[in-house]
Amino acid sequence: MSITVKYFASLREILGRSEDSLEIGDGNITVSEVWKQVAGKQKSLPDDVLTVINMEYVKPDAQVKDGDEVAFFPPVTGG
Amino acid sequence: MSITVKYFASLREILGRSEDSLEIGDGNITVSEVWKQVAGKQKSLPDDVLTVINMEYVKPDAQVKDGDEVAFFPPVTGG
Amino acid sequence: MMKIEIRTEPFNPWSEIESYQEQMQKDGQFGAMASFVGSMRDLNEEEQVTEMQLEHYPGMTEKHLMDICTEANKKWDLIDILVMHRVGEIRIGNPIVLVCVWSAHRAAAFDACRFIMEDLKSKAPFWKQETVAGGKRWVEKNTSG
Amino acid sequence: MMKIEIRTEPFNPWSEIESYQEQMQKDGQFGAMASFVGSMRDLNEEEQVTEMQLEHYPGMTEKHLMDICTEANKKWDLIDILVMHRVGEIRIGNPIVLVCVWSAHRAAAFDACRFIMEDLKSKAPFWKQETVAGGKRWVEKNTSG
Repeated sequence: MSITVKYFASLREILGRSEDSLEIGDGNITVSEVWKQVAGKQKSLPDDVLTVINMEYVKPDAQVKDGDEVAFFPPVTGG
Repeated sequence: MSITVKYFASLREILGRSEDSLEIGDGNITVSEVWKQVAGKQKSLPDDVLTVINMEYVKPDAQVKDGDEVAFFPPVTGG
Repeated sequence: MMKIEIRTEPFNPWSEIESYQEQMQKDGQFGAMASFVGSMRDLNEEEQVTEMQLEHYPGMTEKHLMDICTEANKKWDLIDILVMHRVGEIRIGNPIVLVCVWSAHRAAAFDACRFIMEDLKSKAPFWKQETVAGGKRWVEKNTSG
Repeated sequence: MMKIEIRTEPFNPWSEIESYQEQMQKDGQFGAMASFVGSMRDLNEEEQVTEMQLEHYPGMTEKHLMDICTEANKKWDLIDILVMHRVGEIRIGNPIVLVCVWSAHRAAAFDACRFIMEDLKSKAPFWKQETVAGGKRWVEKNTSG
């Protein structure tokens, strides 16, 4: 399955890119497992990183489906 | 002593005037006694009438002094 | 800082806020501005209202509003307050009251704006007389907010 | 009813409210309007700030703000809501956010305006990067209101 992964703000700077397109063979993958794929296998998801699927907040153990847009970002600071 | 007494809104209409100037012989008079003077001796101060001396809210038993401006009015409805 | 004003003619709350804020010259200091505008509705107590007269106690109104703004300034860390209130003949849709509070952070502006409005509604000496189909009637009581 | 808008250029909150209210054509229906404007301060965490970049997640921002306004409309009896938020390069004193709520009575407007602001601050996907003497830094966290 193929998914898009987006990064914002400081996380985008740390990773050095704003987006990844991933092809994942295994159809069973959670958001936190996507994080390990993009951040390096040994890095687990930091507690303060917010996790989103298709523009809705989700828990890190939420399942990702084919075609989903996943996003990771730091605490929001708008307003 | 001489005092000014003002009435507003529905109270002004009921009394048919907006102001009285009173000369009071006895120097010891409360706001509710002023009311009896202006509204007729037998009429006691209605519970919902607000009482003011010199533009500050006071209790009906507050003492009035020479030169004071006393005011009576119904519940306020501004804003 | 604060400004209290009683107006006998219609006013535009947005241009009043804008010009007051300009003369404050505090750009960069305030991070928050909370405001409230109360306007005349065409309906009250399930009756059509066509017109309204707003009476006040000149002198006491200004004094009372000044006192309440001074109290708000003590309770919260505020930068400025603007309060305007109409008296006289009000037409449907006309702004009646404007309360606007500037502060560095939002909680103070929100809290103080509401505090001033609630006090104004319950204690400031204004009275509304509405014109309805059956004639004129005094509004008897403000509902609590 | 509601309108959500993300702006890339400076905006004047007062003329935005005024023109939005005009096209609503609800004069006489709303008795209350509560608004909040957040502006850029020149000081944050005791450091002089000279400039700010505001980043957002296009699409999710609008969706999230729409969801929160829909929730506010369910919780309170509202007439209309206007939310505007800047992104891009912000200068000192520039308005960043505007939340404006119209209702028949004041409690709903006050409550909903604050509810939307608190949600926006804690959940809407915007991020501030400030320029201070030492360079650029990401604002790490919003304080709770």
